[in-house]
Amino acid sequence: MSLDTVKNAEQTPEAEQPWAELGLKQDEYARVRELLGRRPTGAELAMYSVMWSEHCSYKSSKIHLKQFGEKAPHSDALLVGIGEQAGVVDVGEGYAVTFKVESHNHPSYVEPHQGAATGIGGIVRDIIAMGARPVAVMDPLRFGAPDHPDTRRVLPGVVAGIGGYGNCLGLPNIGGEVVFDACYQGNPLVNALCVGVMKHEDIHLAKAAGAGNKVVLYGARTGGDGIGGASILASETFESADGKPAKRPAVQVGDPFEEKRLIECTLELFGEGLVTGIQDLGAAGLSCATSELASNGSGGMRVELDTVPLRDPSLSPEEILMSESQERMCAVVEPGDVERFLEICERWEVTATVIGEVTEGDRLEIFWHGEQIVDVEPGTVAHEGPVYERPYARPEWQDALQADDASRLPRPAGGEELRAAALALVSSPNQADASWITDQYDRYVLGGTVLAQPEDGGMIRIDEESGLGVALATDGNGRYAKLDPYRGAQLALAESYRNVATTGAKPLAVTDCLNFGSPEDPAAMWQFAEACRGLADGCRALGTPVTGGNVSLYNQTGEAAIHPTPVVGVLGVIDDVARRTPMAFAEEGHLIYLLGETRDELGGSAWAQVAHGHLGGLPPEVDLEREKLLGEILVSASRDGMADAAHDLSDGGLIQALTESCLRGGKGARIVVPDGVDPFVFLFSESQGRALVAIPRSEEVRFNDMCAARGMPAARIGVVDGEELEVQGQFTLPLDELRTAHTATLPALFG
Amino acid sequence: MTAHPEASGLGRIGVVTFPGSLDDGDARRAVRLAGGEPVALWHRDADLRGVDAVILPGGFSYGDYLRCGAIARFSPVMGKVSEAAREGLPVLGICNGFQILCESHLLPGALTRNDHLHFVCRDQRLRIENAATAWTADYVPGEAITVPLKNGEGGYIADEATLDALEAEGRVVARYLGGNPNGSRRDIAGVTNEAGNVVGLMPHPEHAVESLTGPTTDGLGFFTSVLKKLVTA
Amino acid sequence: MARVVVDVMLKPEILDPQGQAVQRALPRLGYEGITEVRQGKRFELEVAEPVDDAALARVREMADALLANTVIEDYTVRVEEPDPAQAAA
Amino acid sequence: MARVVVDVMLKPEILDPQGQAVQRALPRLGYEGITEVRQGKRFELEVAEPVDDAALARVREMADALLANTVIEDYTVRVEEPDPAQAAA
Ligand SMILES: Nc1ncnc2c1ncn2[C@@H]1O[C@H](COP(=O)(O)OP(=O)(O)O)[C@@H](O)[C@H]1O
Ligand SMILES: [Mg+2]
Repeated sequence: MSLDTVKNAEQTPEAEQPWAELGLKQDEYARVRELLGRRPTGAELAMYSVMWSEHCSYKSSKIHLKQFGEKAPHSDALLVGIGEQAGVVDVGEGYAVTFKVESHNHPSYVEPHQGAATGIGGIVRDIIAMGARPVAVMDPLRFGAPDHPDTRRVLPGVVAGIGGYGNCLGLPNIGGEVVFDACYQGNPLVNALCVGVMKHEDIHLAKAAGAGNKVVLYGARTGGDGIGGASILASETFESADGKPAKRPAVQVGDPFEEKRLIECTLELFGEGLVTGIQDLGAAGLSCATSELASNGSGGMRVELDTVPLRDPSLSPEEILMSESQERMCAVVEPGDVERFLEICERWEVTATVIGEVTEGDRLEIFWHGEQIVDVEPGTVAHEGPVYERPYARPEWQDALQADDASRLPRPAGGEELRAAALALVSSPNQADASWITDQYDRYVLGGTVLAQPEDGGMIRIDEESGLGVALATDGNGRYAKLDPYRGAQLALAESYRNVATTGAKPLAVTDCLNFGSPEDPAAMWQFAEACRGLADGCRALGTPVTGGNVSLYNQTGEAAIHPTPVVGVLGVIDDVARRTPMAFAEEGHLIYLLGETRDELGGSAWAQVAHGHLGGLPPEVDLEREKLLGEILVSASRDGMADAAHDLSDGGLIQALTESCLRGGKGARIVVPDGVDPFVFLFSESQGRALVAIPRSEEVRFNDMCAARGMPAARIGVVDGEELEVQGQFTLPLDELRTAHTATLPALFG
Repeated sequence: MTAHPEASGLGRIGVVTFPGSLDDGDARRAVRLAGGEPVALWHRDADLRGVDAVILPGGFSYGDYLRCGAIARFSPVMGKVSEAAREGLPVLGICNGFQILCESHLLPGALTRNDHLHFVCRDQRLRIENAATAWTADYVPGEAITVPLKNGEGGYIADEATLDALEAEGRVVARYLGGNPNGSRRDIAGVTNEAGNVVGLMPHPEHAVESLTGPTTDGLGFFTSVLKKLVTA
Repeated sequence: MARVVVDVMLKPEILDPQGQAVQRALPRLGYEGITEVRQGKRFELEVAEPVDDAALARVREMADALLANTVIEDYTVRVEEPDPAQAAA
Repeated sequence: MARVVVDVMLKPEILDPQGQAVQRALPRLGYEGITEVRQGKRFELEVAEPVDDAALARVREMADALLANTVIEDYTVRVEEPDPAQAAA
């Protein structure tokens, strides 16, 4: 077996290289040769090919994502903006919070349990790498048709994976989404969000500074995980001893116990000030960690690759560089601190090895048994990947889709039909109670969970003395985005923002996971471009900057792409979590107010889907000024103790929100349809900028005055009362019947 | 027990952290809220630092990969805990801690995979059956409480003779109400040893000590019980 | 009545955190000299009819479809001779 | 180097929900005629030294102390002949 050294590459410029198999385009390979002034070695080729992949380089999405920075609203709260592994937001009292959502879609289709588990593992390491203690996770999920046999394979596996990993790490799961739609059949979306807390002074960035500092790799030993691609290199250019390419697993298996020790160990290392720079190992493993650490710092880096502890001794150096073995971190440590660093790792039974050091120059140099196999300028690997301006075009079917308005659909008339439609809606898989899933997640661990599913947002107490806390929600509606991707992205933002404000927290910042089809398809690329534009404009209007996120493209089987699915996470802050507003109607006699305006807006609605299997027309209008005002009203109502409960209106409209608040509190409601309003529209429309609040009678005047003074439409529509949900003059639904309908669906499908 | 140099008086309750413990912080908070002084113990400690009682918290010690609690049982600190427990030191094992106590044979029986095969997290009603143990004296016999339950392997199991003996000797500490969440024999949620100082409990009282973060504050009684006992001892 | 045993193990190249945890624990308990531990599953199936080739083929199908996750696991199927001790019990 | 296999099964009188779940799923997948399924664990231990009686006795101790919970589980220990296919890889 011959080693492809730098020297060898210089001497054999014409050697054939499997760049195409590794996913590089011809011009990309030519560019690598140009950057190096010679052909790359096998190891260099491995590094460039993974780092220049769509997943790592964002080559198709970069030009659109730029807007998040360019259009970003000014925010005093932003401590670390877009571009780091995760953004950092100032939440006051010296605390900073970092949060990010990421996708693990494809791996979760191949092996649902492990794919979803390692998705949680990856996002949690991102958060630790910022210097923060992870405090909660969330899991926005999308599956194919609920009754499709493959959904029975994917969903239980994904849920068990997320639960198995997150529960074992001891991170409460405080929210997420479950959406079914046939468009996700071969492309389920498994997004995962993690939020972490630190003190301002603890923010750590991924950079390697200070010549002579040591590079320490710690955590799991490196195996052949996720390097299907790299084994091409091993087999084609460097045959293994017996001439056969070794077997390399395409599936990564997570070890949450290893990650738990990694978290505790890393936090102790931070606590003792032993970490100068740090990077998690995720996609592209060591290739990514070494090149990013080196290019973000001032100096160069030298790595002795044969010191990397291996799980599989047959790995070639190329494979070691590309391995995506989970539960690993890479730190830069001052020489005097190395001993203590290793001691703490030993205490947590975490394997730690010095694999190299920061050097004077500006090169990343990697050696294997004393021979140099990589000599590159790290920035060319990490940051100077190709950038594409992919062609995009509004698909020609868009007009027809928008013209196919939901107003043509037959609507229920009269109490009996409305009642049946209500039951059908609240028991449909997308609107049904998700506890079959969420009961598999620990929401209590760490003792800081103030709100969790099924509340509008999850809320975590940060400081036990002051009661300072944060709230988070994630939302996305692929049906809306399919009808209009620009507006769809803003609708996702608006809903997430509204969910956070409903809990009483003030929305501050945004993270997003953009799940789309193939960037090589101009229609999908147009959806992507429109969604980015919509989200960037929306964030500017709401004053909530995007701090980070993730792009997942190629969610497509053949010609069939998923609905464009921008998932938006919003983070808010609340001074005292004791002031939180829950969603439950808990007190008889409280007055139910509907905030906002209801219009005849049923395009893309849950009703259109449930009653008619229909998707067409335009989604509801967005008015971000109104969303902002609604948010202020909800936050004031919480702070001043006016509202006893609040619940935002979103898919499913008023009837869905009433059902959830009644069932949560175990109390009924008597509702009056306002004069001149069509009962069907009143109950089922999905007009935005609305929320329900329950107000004690003693607060009614004050609450009304506040709404009037600020110009917020507020209508008293009923009262919390009894054991039934009654829409006067229309129908009555006993809570027991409602509860059975709402809760039986998922257990029947998956139990 | 011999006096320990660190002992500052009564009410020092040790909470052991094993690799993979998760609810150790919550257990310490519960001790604090109940008026005691929590003392962090590490699994490699070969000394209990003179604590007056020990809590083995919930979590996934050693990942719970082999069997829950099977590996933690062999840690140095457990050697000391076992010794002290046999001499009467109050010990409470919650969830994973209960599993460790069974694996250590400080309590009879074992905990097996939930009969529905899923991890379950929910607010669980319980009936306190034995209000005479070191950890339940602040409850009234028959009192119903609600505390979180969260586990994947919470089904209590023992042979019929053992179960009969537990019932006859009043050693069932708590029973599930409103539906058995995991297939536990005879709805058993917790048991005690003959002396009543060692209690194992599957649900999590330490998550029900503040109304803001728990479903109730019903769990506080476990911690106040042992603290009172220490004062009057 | 016959018993067919299906052994399901993670493929050799797949990380086995369970086996690792056991292996790491052994020296602490004073057991040295075990260089690797892998943990898998064992299924014992009681088959009503005589186990001929066709029956074995069907068990193999079951293993493939349900008992093993062939993305990450391998399995073996074999007939087990009745253990006289068991049979007596 | 030799491989010792430890099989750990729930005692017959102990309910096995995992095995039951498998058994219930089989007819739904079209497999009839399996009257019972029990699911247990299989451990493969690679032992550095030759496996003589003393070594086997030690593995038995490990099984008793750690690999099985004898309150609810039984175990068997046996040496496995090296699989030639594996050995070559
Ligand atoms: N996969 C999941 N994991 C955790 N929580 C979830 C998940 N799916 C839904 N939830 C929770 O269930 C509740 C209802 O979800 P949803 O109807 O999507 O809320 P909303 O309409 O307010 O966004 C929310 O609290 C949400 O966080
Ligand atoms: Mg909501």
